[in-house]
Amino acid sequence: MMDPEFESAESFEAAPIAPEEALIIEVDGFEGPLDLLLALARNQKVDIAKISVLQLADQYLAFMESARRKRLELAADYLVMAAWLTYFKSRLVLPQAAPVGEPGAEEMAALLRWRLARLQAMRDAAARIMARDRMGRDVFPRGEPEPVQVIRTRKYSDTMYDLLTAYSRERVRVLGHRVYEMVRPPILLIEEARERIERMLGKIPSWSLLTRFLPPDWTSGAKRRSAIASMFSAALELTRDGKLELRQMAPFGEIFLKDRTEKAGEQTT
Amino acid sequence: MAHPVDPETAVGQEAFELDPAHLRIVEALLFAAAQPVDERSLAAALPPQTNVGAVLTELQRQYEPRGVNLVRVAGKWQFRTAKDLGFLLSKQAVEERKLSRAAIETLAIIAYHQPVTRAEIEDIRGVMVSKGTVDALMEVGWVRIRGRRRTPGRPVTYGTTEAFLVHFGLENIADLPGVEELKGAGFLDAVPPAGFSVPSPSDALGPDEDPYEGDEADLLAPPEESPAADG
Amino acid sequence: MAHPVDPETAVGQEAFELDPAHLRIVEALLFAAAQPVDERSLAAALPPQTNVGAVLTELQRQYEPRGVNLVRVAGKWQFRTAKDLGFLLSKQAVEERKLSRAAIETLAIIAYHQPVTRAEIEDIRGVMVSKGTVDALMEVGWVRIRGRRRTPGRPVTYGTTEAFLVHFGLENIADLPGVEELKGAGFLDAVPPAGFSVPSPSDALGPDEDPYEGDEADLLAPPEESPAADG
Repeated sequence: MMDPEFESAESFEAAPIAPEEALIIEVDGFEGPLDLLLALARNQKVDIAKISVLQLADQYLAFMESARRKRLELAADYLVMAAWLTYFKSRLVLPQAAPVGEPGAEEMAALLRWRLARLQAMRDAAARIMARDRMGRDVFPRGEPEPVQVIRTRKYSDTMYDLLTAYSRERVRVLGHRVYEMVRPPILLIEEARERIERMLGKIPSWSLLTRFLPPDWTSGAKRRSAIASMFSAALELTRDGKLELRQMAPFGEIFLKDRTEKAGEQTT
Repeated sequence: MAHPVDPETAVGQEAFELDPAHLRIVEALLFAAAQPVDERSLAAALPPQTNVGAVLTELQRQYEPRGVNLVRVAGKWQFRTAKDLGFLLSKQAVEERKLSRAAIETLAIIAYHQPVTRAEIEDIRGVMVSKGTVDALMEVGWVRIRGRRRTPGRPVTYGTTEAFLVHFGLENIADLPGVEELKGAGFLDAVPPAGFSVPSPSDALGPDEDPYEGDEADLLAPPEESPAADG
Repeated sequence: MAHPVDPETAVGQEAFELDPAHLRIVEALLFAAAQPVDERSLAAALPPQTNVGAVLTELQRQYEPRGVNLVRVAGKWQFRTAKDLGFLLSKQAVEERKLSRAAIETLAIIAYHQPVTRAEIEDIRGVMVSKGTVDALMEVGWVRIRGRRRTPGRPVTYGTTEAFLVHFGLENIADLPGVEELKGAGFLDAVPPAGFSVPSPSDALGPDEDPYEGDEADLLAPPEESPAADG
């Protein structure tokens, strides 16, 4: 099943944790998919640079599956990451099938390791900053300053924060009077679907299932049907605009989509 | 020939029998205190049996020739600027103030919606805006009259000044964040009320705006030099 | 008498002429002012041609063993209590607003990657920036809007403030802990190794993005009139 080369590489590392074991992790504690992946990675107890991405992908996908069973609402970010990891696994299984110009499994694994290592590095840096000798906690300025001539003193202490808070508060207050609640029928607007896909442009791995990108809470019943229809229409529009490619292998078969913006991005100024 | 600083006058160079650690502690406590400190409070930070009076006398002696002196006021101790250097101090402390809520809101509307007339500010805020509020913002130096609207009555239009940009740390009035950015930074809820939009403010003269010629000649100063975005 | 100090020999040498009167003046000014003071402001109180840097270096040396130290923060100078005495001054400690883990992480990303857009912060953290993150950091006064990036959408860029440097006792941004290692590891580069597609919750930094290069001249219209305010 697996490419022998990769199997041997992966088996160098800690034995995969059974999916059930990884599920003790609660979604509430995590700030997004990368945070979750980093926690899973730390469970492997090896240097992030040497982490088994296959094992990580399995754990992550198992986590997603359990969240789905528990009907937990996961943000779109989690789904995008799941799609990416699924694609990674398919690359691992069929390395020779990688289309020209698309990353192979090794590249993908290296990228994920890099992102996890970067997040960890920034967390460590944050801890180092917060541990410094801080004014008002560890070191103190003169407690009884005397006014000095050479120092320009500002007359007003209003800040950008005050200005933006005032503006937002004021506009919302005035407009708030004109707002009324509207009960929404279970219809995903095409604009919303389009916005959703557009937000993911640039991050959709090659050929992904359209249904993977349904908004959370729109994955069953009438809402699912509306969501699929709108996502498909939006995908068609984006295909017309040259931002996506669509593919359907057989009538009534699954619809796949592929991002075309990445290449475009590299060429423009 | 150059000669080094006399070690006698340098703080910390003296030979004294007192524990330098105690001097350091009293020095730091007096420095950070917001008002004069009594000896009992200082003693509480030192080991029992420490002669606080001797520590203070030694500190006072060390600081005596310096720019800052240790003085005793009403039985308590405090650091003060040396008397002969009083000329360095300004007579009056400037108390930092904040604009009133009405004023900062009006300022924010002017910043985002410029060029804007007073009637338009009232329309956006949904309340009467007193002339005093706009006048006060002009007095602070953050709001100016930009021009006149080419509409009946030719009302004056308001905008922000270079001083406004400097104070709020903007290089350019167009750098004010838009709706998405206000949302992203957390100033607005993810779903703002219907009809919420933010104009893109600009320094450039609006299409229906005439430059302000001024009612009084003294309002017309020579054009400013190129704006320097220096904090 | 006083001849100009050769900058070559002045560096690291104490054998040049320092007027004790100058030390006293700088000492008094820095003591009196609670906030950090820049060298230009100090120079303004001294005779022309005074080597302010040498005065400061000497003062710093004299205070080094004491309970109060002279430190350089945000490119300015400030007297602070010695680091090891913080425990004595807990009574003076200001109650600090507790920042969320997300806000602290975001602060670090802004500090090391500035100028940085919200999309880039989201790319690094792998999650959308939520309410109470950037706005909370702006409220504390550690983060500011720096400008806009010269890319489609012209996103706002964020950076840290002088108050951030002062609070954390940093001379400048290059003084951030571990900045060199992070740079060496490529973690501060805007883009990951080329050729990768990145799953991320928002627009990742594309290869078509230019670093922010200050204000854009084309957006800065020349002032049409003098600011009428503040005569």
